Amino acid sequence: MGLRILINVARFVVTYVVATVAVFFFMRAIPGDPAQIALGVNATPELLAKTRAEFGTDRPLIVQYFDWALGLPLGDFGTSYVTRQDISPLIADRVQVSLILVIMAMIVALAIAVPFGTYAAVKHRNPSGILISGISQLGVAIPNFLAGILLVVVFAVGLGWLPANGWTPPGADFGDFLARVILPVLALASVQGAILTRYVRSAVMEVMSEDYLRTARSKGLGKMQALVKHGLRNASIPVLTVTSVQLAALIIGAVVIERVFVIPGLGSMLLDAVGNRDLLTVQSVVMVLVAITLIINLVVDVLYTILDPRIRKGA
Amino acid sequence: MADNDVRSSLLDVSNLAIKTKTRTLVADFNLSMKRGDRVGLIGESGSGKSMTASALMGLLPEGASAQGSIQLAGHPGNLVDASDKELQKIRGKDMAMVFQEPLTALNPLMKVGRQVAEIMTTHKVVATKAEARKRAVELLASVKLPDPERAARAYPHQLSGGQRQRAMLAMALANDPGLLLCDEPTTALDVTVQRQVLELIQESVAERGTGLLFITHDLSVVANVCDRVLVMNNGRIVEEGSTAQVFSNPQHPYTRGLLAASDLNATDAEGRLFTVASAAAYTPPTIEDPQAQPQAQAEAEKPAATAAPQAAAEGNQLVISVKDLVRTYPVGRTALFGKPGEVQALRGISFDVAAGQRFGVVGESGSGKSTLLRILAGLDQPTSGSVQVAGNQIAGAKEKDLLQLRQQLQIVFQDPMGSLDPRMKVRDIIAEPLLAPGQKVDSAKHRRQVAEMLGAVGLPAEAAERFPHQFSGGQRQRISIARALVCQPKVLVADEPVSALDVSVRAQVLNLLSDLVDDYQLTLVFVSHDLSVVRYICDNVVVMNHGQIVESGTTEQIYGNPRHEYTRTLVNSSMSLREELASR
Amino acid sequence: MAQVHAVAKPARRKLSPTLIVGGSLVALVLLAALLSFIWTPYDPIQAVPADRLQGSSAQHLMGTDRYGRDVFSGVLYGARITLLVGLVAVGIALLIGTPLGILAGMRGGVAEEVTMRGADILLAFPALLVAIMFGAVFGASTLTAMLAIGIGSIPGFARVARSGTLQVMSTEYIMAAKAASQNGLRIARRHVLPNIIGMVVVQCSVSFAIAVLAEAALSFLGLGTPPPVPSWGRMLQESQQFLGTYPMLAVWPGLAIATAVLGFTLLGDGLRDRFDPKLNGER
Amino acid sequence: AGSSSTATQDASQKSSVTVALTGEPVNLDFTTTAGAAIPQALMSNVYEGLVEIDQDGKIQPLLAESWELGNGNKTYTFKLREGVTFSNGEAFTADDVKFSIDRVKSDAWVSSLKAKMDIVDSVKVINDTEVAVTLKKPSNAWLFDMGTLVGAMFDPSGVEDLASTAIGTGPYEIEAWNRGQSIDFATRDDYWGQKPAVDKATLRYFADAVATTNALQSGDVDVVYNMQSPELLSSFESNDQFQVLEGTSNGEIVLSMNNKKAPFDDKRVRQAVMYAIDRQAVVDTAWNGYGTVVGGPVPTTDPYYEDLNDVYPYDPEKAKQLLKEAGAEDLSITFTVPTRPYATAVSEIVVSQLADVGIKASIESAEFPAVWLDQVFTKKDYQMSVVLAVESRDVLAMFNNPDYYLGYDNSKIKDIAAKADAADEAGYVAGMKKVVRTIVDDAAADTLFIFPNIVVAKSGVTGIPENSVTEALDLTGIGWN
Ligand SMILES: Nc1ncnc2c1ncn2[C@@H]1O[C@H](COP(=O)(O)OP(=O)(O)OP(=O)(O)O)[C@@H](O)[C@H]1O
Ligand SMILES: Nc1ncnc2c1ncn2[C@@H]1O[C@H](COP(=O)(O)OP(=O)(O)OP(=O)(O)O)[C@@H](O)[C@H]1O
Ligand SMILES: [Mg+2]
Ligand SMILES: [Mg+2]
Repeated sequence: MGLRILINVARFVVTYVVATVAVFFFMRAIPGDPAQIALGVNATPELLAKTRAEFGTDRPLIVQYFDWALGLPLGDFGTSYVTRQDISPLIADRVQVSLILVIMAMIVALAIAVPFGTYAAVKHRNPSGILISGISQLGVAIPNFLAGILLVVVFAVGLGWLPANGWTPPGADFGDFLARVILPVLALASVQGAILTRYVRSAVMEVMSEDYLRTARSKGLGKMQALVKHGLRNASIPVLTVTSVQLAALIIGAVVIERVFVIPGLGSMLLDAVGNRDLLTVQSVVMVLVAITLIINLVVDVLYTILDPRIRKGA
Repeated sequence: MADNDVRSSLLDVSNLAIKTKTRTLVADFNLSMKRGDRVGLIGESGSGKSMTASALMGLLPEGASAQGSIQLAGHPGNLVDASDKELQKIRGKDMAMVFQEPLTALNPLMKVGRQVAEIMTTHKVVATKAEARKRAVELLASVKLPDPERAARAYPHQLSGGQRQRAMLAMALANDPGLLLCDEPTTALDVTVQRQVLELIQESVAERGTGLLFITHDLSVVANVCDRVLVMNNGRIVEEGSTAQVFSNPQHPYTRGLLAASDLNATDAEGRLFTVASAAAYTPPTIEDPQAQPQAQAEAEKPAATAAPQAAAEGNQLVISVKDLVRTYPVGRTALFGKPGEVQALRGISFDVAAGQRFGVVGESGSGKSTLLRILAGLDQPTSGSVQVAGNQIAGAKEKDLLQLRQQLQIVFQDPMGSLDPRMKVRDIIAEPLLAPGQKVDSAKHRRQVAEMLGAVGLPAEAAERFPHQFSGGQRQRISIARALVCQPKVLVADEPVSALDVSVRAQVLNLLSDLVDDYQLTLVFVSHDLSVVRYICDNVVVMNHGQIVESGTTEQIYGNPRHEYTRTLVNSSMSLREELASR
Repeated sequence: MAQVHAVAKPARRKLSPTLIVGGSLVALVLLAALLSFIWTPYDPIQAVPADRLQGSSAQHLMGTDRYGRDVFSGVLYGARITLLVGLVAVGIALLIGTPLGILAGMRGGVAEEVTMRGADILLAFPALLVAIMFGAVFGASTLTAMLAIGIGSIPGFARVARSGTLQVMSTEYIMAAKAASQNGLRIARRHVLPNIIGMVVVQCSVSFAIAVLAEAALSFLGLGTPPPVPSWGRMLQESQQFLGTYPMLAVWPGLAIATAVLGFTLLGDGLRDRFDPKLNGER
Repeated sequence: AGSSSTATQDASQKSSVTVALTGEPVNLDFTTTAGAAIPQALMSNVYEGLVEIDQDGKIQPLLAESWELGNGNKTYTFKLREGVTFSNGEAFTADDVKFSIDRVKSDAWVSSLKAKMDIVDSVKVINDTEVAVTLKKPSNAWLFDMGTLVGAMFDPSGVEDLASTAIGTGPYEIEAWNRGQSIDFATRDDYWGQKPAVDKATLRYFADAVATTNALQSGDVDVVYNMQSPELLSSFESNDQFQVLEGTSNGEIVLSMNNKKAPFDDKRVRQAVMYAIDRQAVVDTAWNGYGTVVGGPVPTTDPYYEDLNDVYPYDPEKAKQLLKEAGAEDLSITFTVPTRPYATAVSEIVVSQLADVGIKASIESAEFPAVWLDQVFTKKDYQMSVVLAVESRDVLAMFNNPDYYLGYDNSKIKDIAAKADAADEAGYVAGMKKVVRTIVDDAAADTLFIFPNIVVAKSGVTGIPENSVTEALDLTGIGWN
């Protein structure tokens, strides 16, 4: 198990380094000179030169790369050309927001998906089970921003129950935080919940046909008892895989919801930075996103080993 | 069971029928059992044995439903109509079941001890969880698991197949059920382990006066375990009676066929195994005269197959010559770093096979038989040692050097379905060896060759246009053999070619193989864990254990007079119908 | 199994309702896209100020938008964009991911490690992220959206192809083929590909659904097909401001997206059931 | 939010106001960073100049009580207000004026707008409250510019970290800046002038107009300023809980034609476009009728404004004829449209009107600002574009520079403009009118309309600056009745 983690960490590092190279040199292909953009209209050549020197964009690319990449692991992302401020604390704020939003959404989604998916699997021949899988099929087909817009129209603009948008950190005013986080979390969770419901359903159906469930029933356990005691943990393994993939995709995928709900998360930071051609910020946000994805994979791998004793054998 | 009368009635099944929407799977099933009865239920694959057992447990798969009546002692009313709630109280307490696949039948994520304890806590026969755990360890000890404490703490994958099956048995016996159902509990096990598990079942059942319903397709096992037999065919009981009576004097042709085909010690007038078709001429074993007659019969008929190669072996050159063959596999992922473990599949093997020999390789699961075959076929490279096949050195050979070898050596595999590409037509499958690089494609000639081979293995010519899934298991294995022989190899290696087949089909395939080896003058290397099969078809045998050859010699020497300790256990563990009946 | 001839032939099995519904929805979208090449009721780009914001009528089945453009024409044309994006994206992922996956599955060792790490890296760059970066570098366009979604879908194909290949490679018929002196390429073509094609087709369908959603999200963010070419995502985005007054403007593109995604997911599910070897047997 | 929180909101309504905007500042330093968002938030609220521009576009005294013009109209002598302090406690003196103006001319300022101070020759401190600024030549524009961001007064000890700290003499100081969300302003107790009506003002930033009105409707904000989606107004206009104000701004929606590139290097083709476009229809369709059609590149609040609509009335026939004369029938052009709501809205209708006279314009979208700035503005690689020119009094900046992206040949207006700037008030106005007329006659660009400053607010909010005359959004007067 130790070796397995070690290997994964090594993979993490290699993947990450390759990603920094890819991202850095890709971003250099951006048309438009950051100095020009920072200065805006009527920038004079002298001013441009001066600003380039200030940004360090007049140095060779390779120097710029190492300057940036070596700072990353230390949490030093450099100073933005556009905001002229240290990027790290800004990203830290955004990461917090994104993680809170996405993790809450995932928890809610799982809270929807596990019971409903299980129910739909157990009752897969009953109308109620078919109804649930039908609804989840529909849910999957709805873009989450559409869900977000509809939620705002109904609950904020129409009924006035909740604020339409905005973000309050939980530390500042927890009540307000909750009020504001409900709709975006619901928007994300409803669609994610539908996706996960499908996976839970098929995982549970798969498990239901396993021999050990029959064994459990032959011991005198009821259908549900057997499923809960023996099936769910087994079913959780494929569901965990999907959840981790979804979670990673959601951190950037939430950008659409961040836009709809005016939430200062990583996604909107990235979009704004792209709009401002804030190269360093773009690169850094991308690398943070990549790191989060890789960390999720790492954590999930550890979870697998905890969940599944067979993995230690290297299955 | 406060009932002291051991012989009181236990189970009464009458007119049990199992149906799906479209089919009747089991019909007219009647069974009456007393306490302590040991009843065998035999029949071929798909005859409805498992369905019947499931119906008794009230665990029929979705889509299948039961009718009729099932009465279990101590429970008023018909179990067929009982609600799941009522059945829950019975399952695992008054009636327990052991399933065939010991790995998949246990929850892979739960420690074995807990799984055993669960059956007790579920029925609240113990007060506390701690006590259940303690009892679980005792039970594991009672099924003779070495180090039961450790076994209780282990996950299923950390136990061997036999150990897992013992754990299953411990579980089933935990609450002293009146009725124990065993559905092919030893099919997945090695012969030595099978013997142990069977003995254990018998012991435990006898000790507790438990009624046993034992399902199997292996007649010798039934002869070993049961005192009464039901023979099932196509969902119906075709014959019923005491074991001795049914096996020595079968009334129904199906029973006779089954007996004939599973008896590898008996051959017909032409020295071939009996098949269902030729069973009429078969003389069932008799209890009065167990040894002499059949044994003699087998000895008498065999020379037809054995004499010739024996003679050939002396003058002919060696076709296969293996020296100090070692193969080790790294285990765990081939990681970036870290010291991977090793499995020594072959630990220095040497043997020779002369042209025309029928060379058997026996040994238990994991002893390295398949690995050896793969190397012989040039599909795998030895770690060290030398392997000469038909004049080709395999060790260290390049892919193109092996082309020559592959024309001379072909393989037949165990799984008749898995060894045929499901998306290819039979014609393309059989013609595949003809398409080897360097050979020119002549489709008309190929067509002819394929048709010829189909004829040789007894399949109609139109079979060429069909897909593998449109054939039965035995037919599929014929296709496999046709493919192996189409390019007229010198050597045919077969890896458990009949292990996945029903007894009736097994006999046909073995006969076919035997005929073709003669017709095409092949050298045969035949791998099996089933001693009786090897004994029938081979003239020379090596016995493998843990990657080593522990003994080698002619079939007669090995079976008649095993010298090595392991060979002896192997020979003693394997069951033959006649011996089992004799030893009753 | 001996005497029981396998009667269950995949080709003869009845079409499942999932497959029928999914197939019909996809056909509907396909039809709309094809139709848009030969005919739309109005020019989907031409603004007609006099006809702004009309409700559904005989002239304008789905009404008109703020510029007086016919929404129905836009929806038809949008189907073309959606399918184009999906087709190219899935095509890219299919053509790159599948061979890589097969290679990884057949070769193992270094090839596998490299391919799978590559997939890992790509996996850390979801389509949306790639699209945002592409949008930044090359400007937002249909092409960048297709490329981004395509690149984002590669790992999925590589993984499916690899696991399918591993399964196939462990079968005895591959052993038999090797014993029959078939070389790697031949085995890949004759045995591996035909046997994993089902899984790959399912993956295509699933990826298509994902591509439709991704395209909508990108257009919503202004990173997809630029105006004035109608795209469902952007129609939805533009209709946001009319939700209070002309909600139907949002309903139509929303419905179109849902139809396409639902169609492709159902189709994928149906195909999966059909290709699933477990279900192909006796049951 | 339940009823209890609504109640507390009512109580706090008297003392605070939240204004919704789109487009957040990237930092707080307009001396080095371009863009309208920073001065919008900071000018008038945190920073003040010697003069300010009122709602009608007139110059009014602010930190200078009065000034005199001497030395052949070249020297302004300002008399400064007394008792003014910066928010860091430092007193505002003539030294600060010299410091601030000199700083604009120094390297510290990298904004292109610093050019507006090029005309300053010297700044002399006479005493603590008097300062004399001498120009190189007389200029009408300069004093106006002093009311914009280049005229902002800084304290020498308050410029260390302009990107995140703003220290000025204005009524507010920044209490908190929640990046990605809002800037909170708190009223200064020691402000020299009339204290704002509220203790706290917040600018909240949104991604688009829909989000701002959603926030207004759910009670999160009190005012939506410079609303970018007039389509959303209908539900507010009919609701008496809200008020809708339509002010004017100094932004012109300019349909730019590359005067140096075919086909628009031909005056007749440009004129044809002027005739082909029904500007009122553009406003009606693209911006729901909000906005003023003026016919020239001058907002109504500028002193030299006049209605020039009759120069090129909507006349598609004339347009076709001109195109024929120019030999440019069946013209196909590329229309590079920045990704802004107004631009996309306008482009769709412009394209269809051009089509009516036989000009086939295909839209090519350019991400704004990055791509548009690079491609259109800097590289001048375009044929037709449309953009909102927001700077105040920018006619000359746009047209009196042949290197500007419009590429207008300024030989005809150069001298008139120079003379006007040096003349007295009346001469300035007359001269500039002449300049503007020349530009319009030459069809240098089509000013489609003057961008409206649309404000939606809760009905109780008062004192909202309706017109957006400079970059600043002056929060000082906003309060509750
Ligand atoms: N879930 C099911 N639904 C419908 N039919 C089934 C189901 N499972 C098995 N069958 C069918 O029921 C018949 C009897 O199957 P059963 O499993 O009882 O045979 P068996 O005698 O136990 O064979 P084996 O020796 O292979 O285990 C077969 O024809 C099989 O195809
Ligand atoms: N590719 C492989 N990688 C690692 N270990 C292997 C591999 N193939 C076989 N082994 C190991 O080598 C040993 C011998 O395996 P082999 O398949 O030759 O046994 P076998 O005698 O054919 O057994 P069975 O009767 O179960 O087929 C076993 O311990 C097996 O686990
Ligand atoms: Mg069975
Ligand atoms: Mg083997």
